[in-house]
Amino acid sequence: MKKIVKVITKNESKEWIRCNGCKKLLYYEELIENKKVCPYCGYHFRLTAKERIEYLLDNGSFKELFRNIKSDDPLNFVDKEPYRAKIDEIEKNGGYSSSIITGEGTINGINVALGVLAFEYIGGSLGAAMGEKLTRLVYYAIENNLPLIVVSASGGARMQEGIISLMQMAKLSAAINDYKKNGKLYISILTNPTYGGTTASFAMLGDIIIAESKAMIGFAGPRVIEQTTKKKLKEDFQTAEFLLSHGFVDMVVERQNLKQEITKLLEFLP
Amino acid sequence: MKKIVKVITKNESKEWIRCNGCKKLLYYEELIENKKVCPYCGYHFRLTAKERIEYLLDNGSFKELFRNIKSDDPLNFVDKEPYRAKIDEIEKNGGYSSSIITGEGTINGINVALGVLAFEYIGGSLGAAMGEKLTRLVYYAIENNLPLIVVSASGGARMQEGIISLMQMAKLSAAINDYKKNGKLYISILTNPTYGGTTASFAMLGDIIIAESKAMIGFAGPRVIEQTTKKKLKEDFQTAEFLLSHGFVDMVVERQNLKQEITKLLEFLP
Amino acid sequence: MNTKFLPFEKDLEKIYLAMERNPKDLSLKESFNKTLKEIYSKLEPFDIVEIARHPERPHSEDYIQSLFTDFVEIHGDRCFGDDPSIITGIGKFNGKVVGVLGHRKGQNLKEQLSVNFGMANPEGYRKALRVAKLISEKFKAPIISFLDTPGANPTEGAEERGIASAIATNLMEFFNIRTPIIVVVIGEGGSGGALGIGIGDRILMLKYSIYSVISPEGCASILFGNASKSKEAAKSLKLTAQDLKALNVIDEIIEEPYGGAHRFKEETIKNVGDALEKNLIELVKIPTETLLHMRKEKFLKMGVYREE
Amino acid sequence: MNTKFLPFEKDLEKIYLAMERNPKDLSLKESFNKTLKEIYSKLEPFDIVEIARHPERPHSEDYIQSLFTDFVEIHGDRCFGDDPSIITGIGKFNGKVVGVLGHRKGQNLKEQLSVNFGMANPEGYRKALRVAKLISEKFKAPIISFLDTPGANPTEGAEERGIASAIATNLMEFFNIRTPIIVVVIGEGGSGGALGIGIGDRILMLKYSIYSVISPEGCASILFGNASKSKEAAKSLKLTAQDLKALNVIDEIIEEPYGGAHRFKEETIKNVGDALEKNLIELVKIPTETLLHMRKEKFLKMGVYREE
Ligand SMILES: [Zn+2]
Ligand SMILES: [Zn+2]
Repeated sequence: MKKIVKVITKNESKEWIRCNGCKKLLYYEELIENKKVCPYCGYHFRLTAKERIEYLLDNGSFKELFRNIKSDDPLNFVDKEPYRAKIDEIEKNGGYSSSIITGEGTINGINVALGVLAFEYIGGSLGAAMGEKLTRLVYYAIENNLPLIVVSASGGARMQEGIISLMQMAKLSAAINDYKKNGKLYISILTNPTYGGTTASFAMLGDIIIAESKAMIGFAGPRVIEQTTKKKLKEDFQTAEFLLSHGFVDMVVERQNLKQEITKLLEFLP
Repeated sequence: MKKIVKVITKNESKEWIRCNGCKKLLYYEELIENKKVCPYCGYHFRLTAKERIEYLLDNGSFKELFRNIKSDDPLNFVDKEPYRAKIDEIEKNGGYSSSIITGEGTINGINVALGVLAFEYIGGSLGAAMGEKLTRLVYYAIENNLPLIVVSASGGARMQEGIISLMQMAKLSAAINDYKKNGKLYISILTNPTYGGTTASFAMLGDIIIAESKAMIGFAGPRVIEQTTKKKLKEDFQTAEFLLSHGFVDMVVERQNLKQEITKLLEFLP
Repeated sequence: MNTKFLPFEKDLEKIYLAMERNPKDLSLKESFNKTLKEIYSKLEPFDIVEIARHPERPHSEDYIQSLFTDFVEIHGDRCFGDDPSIITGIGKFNGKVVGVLGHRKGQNLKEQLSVNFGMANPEGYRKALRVAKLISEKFKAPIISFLDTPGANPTEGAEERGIASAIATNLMEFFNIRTPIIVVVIGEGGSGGALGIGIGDRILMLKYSIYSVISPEGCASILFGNASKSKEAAKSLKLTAQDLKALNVIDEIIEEPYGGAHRFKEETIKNVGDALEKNLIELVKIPTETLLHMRKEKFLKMGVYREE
Repeated sequence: MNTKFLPFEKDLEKIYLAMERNPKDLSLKESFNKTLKEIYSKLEPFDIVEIARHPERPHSEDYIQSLFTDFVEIHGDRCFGDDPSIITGIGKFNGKVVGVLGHRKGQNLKEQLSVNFGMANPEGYRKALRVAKLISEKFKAPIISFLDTPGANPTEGAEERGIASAIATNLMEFFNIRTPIIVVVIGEGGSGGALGIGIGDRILMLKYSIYSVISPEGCASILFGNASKSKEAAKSLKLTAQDLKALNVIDEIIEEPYGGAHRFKEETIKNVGDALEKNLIELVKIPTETLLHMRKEKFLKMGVYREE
């Protein structure tokens, strides 16, 4: 898996990127080929939702669903700027219209329903559009008898949607309850970072929960906890490995092995 | 509840008994009237199965069941003496034939199926006779639509019945599983002491688990644990109150209030 | 009536102090009541946040004591501990058997500390689920859940023992509780910590309680970049009972006298009791499968989005 | 073959040492095999206890490695921790999907320490139940459980976190697992700690494994008043596979070569594999409700008592 990567020390260019883990400079093209995992220290760079889909599904197998569901502004929320202006602008600039991509595709030939949170859209936060898209995906998976895979990357609730965002936790839990009662397999994949209302609802409800190596996962953020308790946190606090040893994830997997491990599980299905 | 008890310091007589808790001398007759709870320190003296039934059920309401099931000697077990000689001798001297009394009766007018472990019969240990009697009681309760109450007082498995004793844990758990699947209420009452295979099977399977104040309850005995870990145990280790704070019993009740608390629960039943 | 006055009650406090100096001046009493009504007729959202957090506001314990008889507290999650921040039990409400869940906030500093100001640990949520199952499966009784927490406990211990997992499990499993559930927000409905015992068939809210995805202070600090913007944040968040009713997130607002529940405990508790009685009567008539279907549909339809 | 010799193998050890001195003397090899067979033909119960505890005896990990392909280990109880003393997962056995549970004993001192010599904590039993449910409900696959433990962990922590409750819950809930379960005692079947993952449709036992309510040492110390009476206790306890078969507690004895599994790993593992295959084929044919009824009846009828 290890690749030869030239390291320059003078100047960073667009083609080079500094690793957040070991601080070495990595050649971007080769980092991409390595699924954005640092070949030196194993640091997992954050993926866009589209990259994630590309790495997880068989080439060209993805069919997007429920793209027509888009963020709205239930509270007419205004902080420094109106929330509506923010979501409109992202859309106008060719970005997403919600913080999740939902659809169907194959993993080594096996059909799955797939939802991938887009951290690049307002921190992958849980808004009503995500709630609706993921809910529809869940029922789509029930109707079409598909395993359900959701890849999380989220800062938590969408504050700008206030109580409506909070209620998405309940809504998605209700949907997943229906899915599970149908005896179907839901695999939840936690990537860096997964926090707040996302963790405390669908992300922790997987029949099997897989965390990507070294991903940060929790409910309250480390800063809030340090402010509250006035104590320094353990070094591995809220890492994937920490959650594994505390019994909350079934396995921790390196990104390079993720597709293979999921394939094994899917092949075990009757 | 507090009673006037004369304290003598010279001589103990049959009529006086020293409290295991506060070491005061108590007048036996008055101790009995106080349900064998020390009026000074609240120490709960151990009860015989018959006393327990008397304190718990309405006067004269008890009808014993399955008395014909008696201990046997599946292994032809011999330690310092043959096990068969031991059980025969207890029986010959007018004692029990197993470590549980099972039957039916009323608690403030409400019909219940009741099993009471007899610590005075080989430490209330879980032998095959107890397994069979309690199993029959469970199915009797299902058939007759009765709440099930089991009062435990037991050192654990009946070693002299070897693997047969161990299997009673499985047998009773199977029976209670059937009982619970019928949607019926099983109240388990833990009294001093409840240990080993008794705790790790039916005693911990109550829908509601009530522990008598200060009762010692655990799986491994404190001596075994101290020998293994070479550490001194906390003062309240394995007390009813310890189990309450660790989440394993629903409530801790003083013996004087036990019948009343159970009555409340039974009256809540549909 | 030596209640702690809230910041927006300055005028009221002045009159109150005058009343103490001139106890025989009845016009002052009249003026007090008039001012109270005036102030409470034009409360800002953040004023309501302060009322909802008033330490003398009746808490779950008060409702349990006043509205239920023969209450038996049930302890423990059968796994790790017994969290005092959530009280669970069974008792009789107007003669009918009901299960009760509620955040416990405590009445004085010692109690507040012992219940961690109502911020529950994972074992609290696990206990609540266990007891809800017990009540519904064995006693076939409806469940009443009182919400009043700043939020789940934000500590290392809570994270280590899976606060997110515990809340998530409750959000899912409460849809499988086969008896009616009435949720009442009586004070602070703080985020996931509130919602963790907040799934139900009817969601009621006291007039001066709040329910929000984040505290106004937290929101101000994160989105407004300035913790002092709590008042603006409170307004933006739409966290009052009136807002939530308009958003169709709650079913009913329970009336609360001008002056707030902390001034009028009995009246407020009676209002809550009446609302519970009315809703219980309606809910127990609904066949179980219909009830569960409606509960699910209620939450499934929550959401405001564009469909283009 | 530099295996640790057991106390009853003194004669064998002598020949072995002679063989080392005269490696070309083939008669010694013959004599070794003859003595091995002689010794193993008249083993006392306590000898079998020692074989069952031999550190080089194949453990759950060995069976998993040899008999299963594509094994995926599953971790955690979703409540407190991940107990390494019990391994759980899913894999393929002769091409068929199966779930696997097993005590983990470790192959060397470091491993033995890290898995606490196979003495599991409450979270281990909770993990086993969670995984058994997952396997049966979602993968509809049978479960194979390997028993090999001196007993549950006798520590303050295990008691604090409810070892008795965890075992009791398993004893009950495994009767609700809706796919076949085969239990194999491969070494030490130590009391409740073994039984906690020991409920199944078929209970198989390797010839030189043991299954007992208490260790011979514990029994000697309590009932014989003398810890040195372990051999007598072992005899009285009827803890060998042969005894248990006679008592109808187990279904089948799996053959083990003279010399024991620690000398003949491959052959022993093959025997276990064959027994599993045969029993699996039989069990998967049984309709689910019949299977569950038979599993229950199997344990309900265990017991020897007088009925007069
Ligand atoms: Zn790096
Ligand atoms: Zn005393």
